[in-house]
Amino acid sequence: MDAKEIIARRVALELRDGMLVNLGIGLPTLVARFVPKGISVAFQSENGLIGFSAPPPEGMENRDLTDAGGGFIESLPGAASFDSATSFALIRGGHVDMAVLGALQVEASGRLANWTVPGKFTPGMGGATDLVAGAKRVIVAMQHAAKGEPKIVEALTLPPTSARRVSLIVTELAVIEPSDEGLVLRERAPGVGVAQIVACTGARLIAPKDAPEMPLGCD
Amino acid sequence: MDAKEIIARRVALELRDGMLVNLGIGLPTLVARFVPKGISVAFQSENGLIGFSAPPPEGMENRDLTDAGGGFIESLPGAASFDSATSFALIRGGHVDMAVLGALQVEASGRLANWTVPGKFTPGMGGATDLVAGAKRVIVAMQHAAKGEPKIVEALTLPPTSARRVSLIVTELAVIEPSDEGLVLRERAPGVGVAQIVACTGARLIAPKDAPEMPLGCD
Amino acid sequence: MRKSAITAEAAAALVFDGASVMVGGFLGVGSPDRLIDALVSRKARGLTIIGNDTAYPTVGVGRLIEAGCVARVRASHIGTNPTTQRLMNGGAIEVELIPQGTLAERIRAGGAGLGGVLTPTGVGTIVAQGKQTVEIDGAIYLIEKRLRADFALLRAHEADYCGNLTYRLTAANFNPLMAFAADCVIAEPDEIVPSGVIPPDSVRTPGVLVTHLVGRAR
Amino acid sequence: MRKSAITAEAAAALVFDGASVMVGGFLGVGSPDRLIDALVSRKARGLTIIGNDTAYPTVGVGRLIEAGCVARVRASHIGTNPTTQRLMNGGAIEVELIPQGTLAERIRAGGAGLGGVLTPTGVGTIVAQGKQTVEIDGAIYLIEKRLRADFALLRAHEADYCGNLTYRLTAANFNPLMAFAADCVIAEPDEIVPSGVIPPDSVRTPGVLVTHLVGRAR
Repeated sequence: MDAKEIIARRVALELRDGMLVNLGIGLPTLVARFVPKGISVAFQSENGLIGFSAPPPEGMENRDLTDAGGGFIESLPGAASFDSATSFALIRGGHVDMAVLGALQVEASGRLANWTVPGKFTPGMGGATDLVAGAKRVIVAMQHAAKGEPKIVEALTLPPTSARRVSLIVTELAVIEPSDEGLVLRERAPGVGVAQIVACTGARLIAPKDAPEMPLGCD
Repeated sequence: MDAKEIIARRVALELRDGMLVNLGIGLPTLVARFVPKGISVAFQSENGLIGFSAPPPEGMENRDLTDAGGGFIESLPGAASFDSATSFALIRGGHVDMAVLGALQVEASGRLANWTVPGKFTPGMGGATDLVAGAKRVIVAMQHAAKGEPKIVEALTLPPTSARRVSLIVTELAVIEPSDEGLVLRERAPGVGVAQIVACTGARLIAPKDAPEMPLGCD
Repeated sequence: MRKSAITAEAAAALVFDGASVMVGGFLGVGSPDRLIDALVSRKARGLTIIGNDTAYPTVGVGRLIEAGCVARVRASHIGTNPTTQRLMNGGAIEVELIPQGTLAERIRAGGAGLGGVLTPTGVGTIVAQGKQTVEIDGAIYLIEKRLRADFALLRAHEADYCGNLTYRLTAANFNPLMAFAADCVIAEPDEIVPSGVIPPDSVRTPGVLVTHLVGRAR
Repeated sequence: MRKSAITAEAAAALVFDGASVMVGGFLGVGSPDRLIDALVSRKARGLTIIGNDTAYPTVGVGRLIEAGCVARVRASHIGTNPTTQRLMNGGAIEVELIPQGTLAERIRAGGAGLGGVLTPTGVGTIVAQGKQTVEIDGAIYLIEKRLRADFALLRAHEADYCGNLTYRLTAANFNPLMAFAADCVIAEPDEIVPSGVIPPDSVRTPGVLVTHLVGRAR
């Protein structure tokens, strides 16, 4: 199981029956593959659709039916399509129960940065700033480090996406919950020790020695 | 020809081909009967429809298809229906070319009052405040006096509907245009003299002695 | 995500006395008549009704007024209901009149997570009293605050098992806006159809917004 | 009110150099491809493009960037188009990045006669720089100003002779909003049908908003 699958599987366990969920482009999209048995969730794509899965059957792609990453999707019975203002009314208005996003950095206070490395690469915020402002729960799904550098830092060096604290950080090493007291280690990945997590984290971690092992959902 | 018909006929001559027009409840509704030959206008009803006429054929009434006064209507081929936010986006956004409203009073500056007689009767503004704020042209269609009292007054005694000056006032006696200089008499009704109009008007009128006679559209 | 339908009576029991309740409809057209009947039957009291108007004494929201269910009204127009007028003048009902387009935008803002809207409507009139104004590029706008409610009672044309709604002609009016702006959204459709019957592009209110569907009378 | 259709070339000739142009589409899905081609062919220059993104170098708005038609971009995301990124970093194109939901609301406000909207999105970040804030019932909101353009170029699924438009699935995106917010609205439908073929409840953009329809290629 690679890092991305660990992350996607663990995030999927945060899903609850009946939720409306927005998955960001890239890694978060994988979460859809691991929806736990017996629960039913609806996915929203911010380009204007609720109720889809991917990919569509080969040869059945429709040029007017894609997700927010531009990939072809299949609408499901009971799907609803709408324009961008309505889509963000859903997002900003708190109608999305959970948003899963990638991040470049998350800091000790729980703020994330994910849309610009000033002077280097600025893809833009897309829907991220609205999702972080409006979704009921915001989960960061990201690898613990990038090129050996911790992505969880004491203070952001990149511009924050929102002033809001995210609900949970899930990496291939740990589940970390931002709180008033700081970042709390909630779970460690199978076979990963607390010391290793602390060493790979650039911010102070409230790390109980007996942090339980991450469940990953069994198939 | 009674007062209402004179007013409706004269207002109808303000219609231009291709206009989107909103007619208020009551007298303004009559304007639809006198659309000049050879021009095509679309009517908007603020409860959510463009493209209708009234009444529908007997026995064909649909309970989900009425105008803003609650009367049954007939949608025409090419009609479009929409919710109240969209309807007022059309109105406030300047997409309605002409609104025709009744008034309780209009004052020398061109402001109108039409939704409350404080302490006596307050039907509410409905869509009037938005129509006066947003329509490209606002035409007041009303009888010149009520119970012998002039409705065109030097200064409103009722709360104004909007700070905006209306484009034109059409009564059974005269066509009057508010301007920076004040109210200008543009036309007089057939058989009505300038002196009579001045006598029935409670505000100073800039009244050229040779004001032309009102055209009323011939069938 | 499939929903199951409840009765109008069960829905009316959820709407507690004193609640703020958005009710769709324009002079009764597009109002949820069975829900209104059920509220009258259960003798609801002290409701704050938010809607375009109070229709007529025997129609739509007017029946709630007539039955003594209502303490407060926020609407754009009450001129068609003499009872509302009388109760307001007598102080038995509190009425706040709001320009129709502003009412629509305030409800939309409430559902869309916006604090409010900036509108030219009402500037320089008594509608502006007590409200902040902002100048933007030389024009003055009123700050009109978001509006939300405990409940939204909607009438729809079709619903599917997922709660997706369609509306018909001028019966849509405020219903699609209110679907976003209440904690509990109860929709009374004319018909319920299986998921997939309403094409995605025909849905006007996504089912995720609908808390309860009122099923057909049994 | 019947319209007559014009060609994509005639439409592109209306879009003057230096104009501000809203273009519908999301990564090219729902973008008016024939209009974009015609603008490239006529070598349009100095355009300000307002839209969600700049798609890919060979797709949608990306082709306008690639062909040197664009001086300025207002979008929520440019990460899929390396050319935009390169021209921005080199100073050849000016890019203003706007949160996607804010972009949608600013365009909607521009079309709806509102001065702007009050949004929580971006509060406490660089998005808020230079913008007014307002406190409403204890929460802070940014004042985000209305956005309008000289032209809106839309892709629709069906149009009828009156200009009424429908969209399909995720190809709607910004198109219905832009239809309200430009002085000249040009729609490129996949198909044109007689009036009455699109039922009133299926219309997503009332034809009164559409200045020109682009007819089928001849």
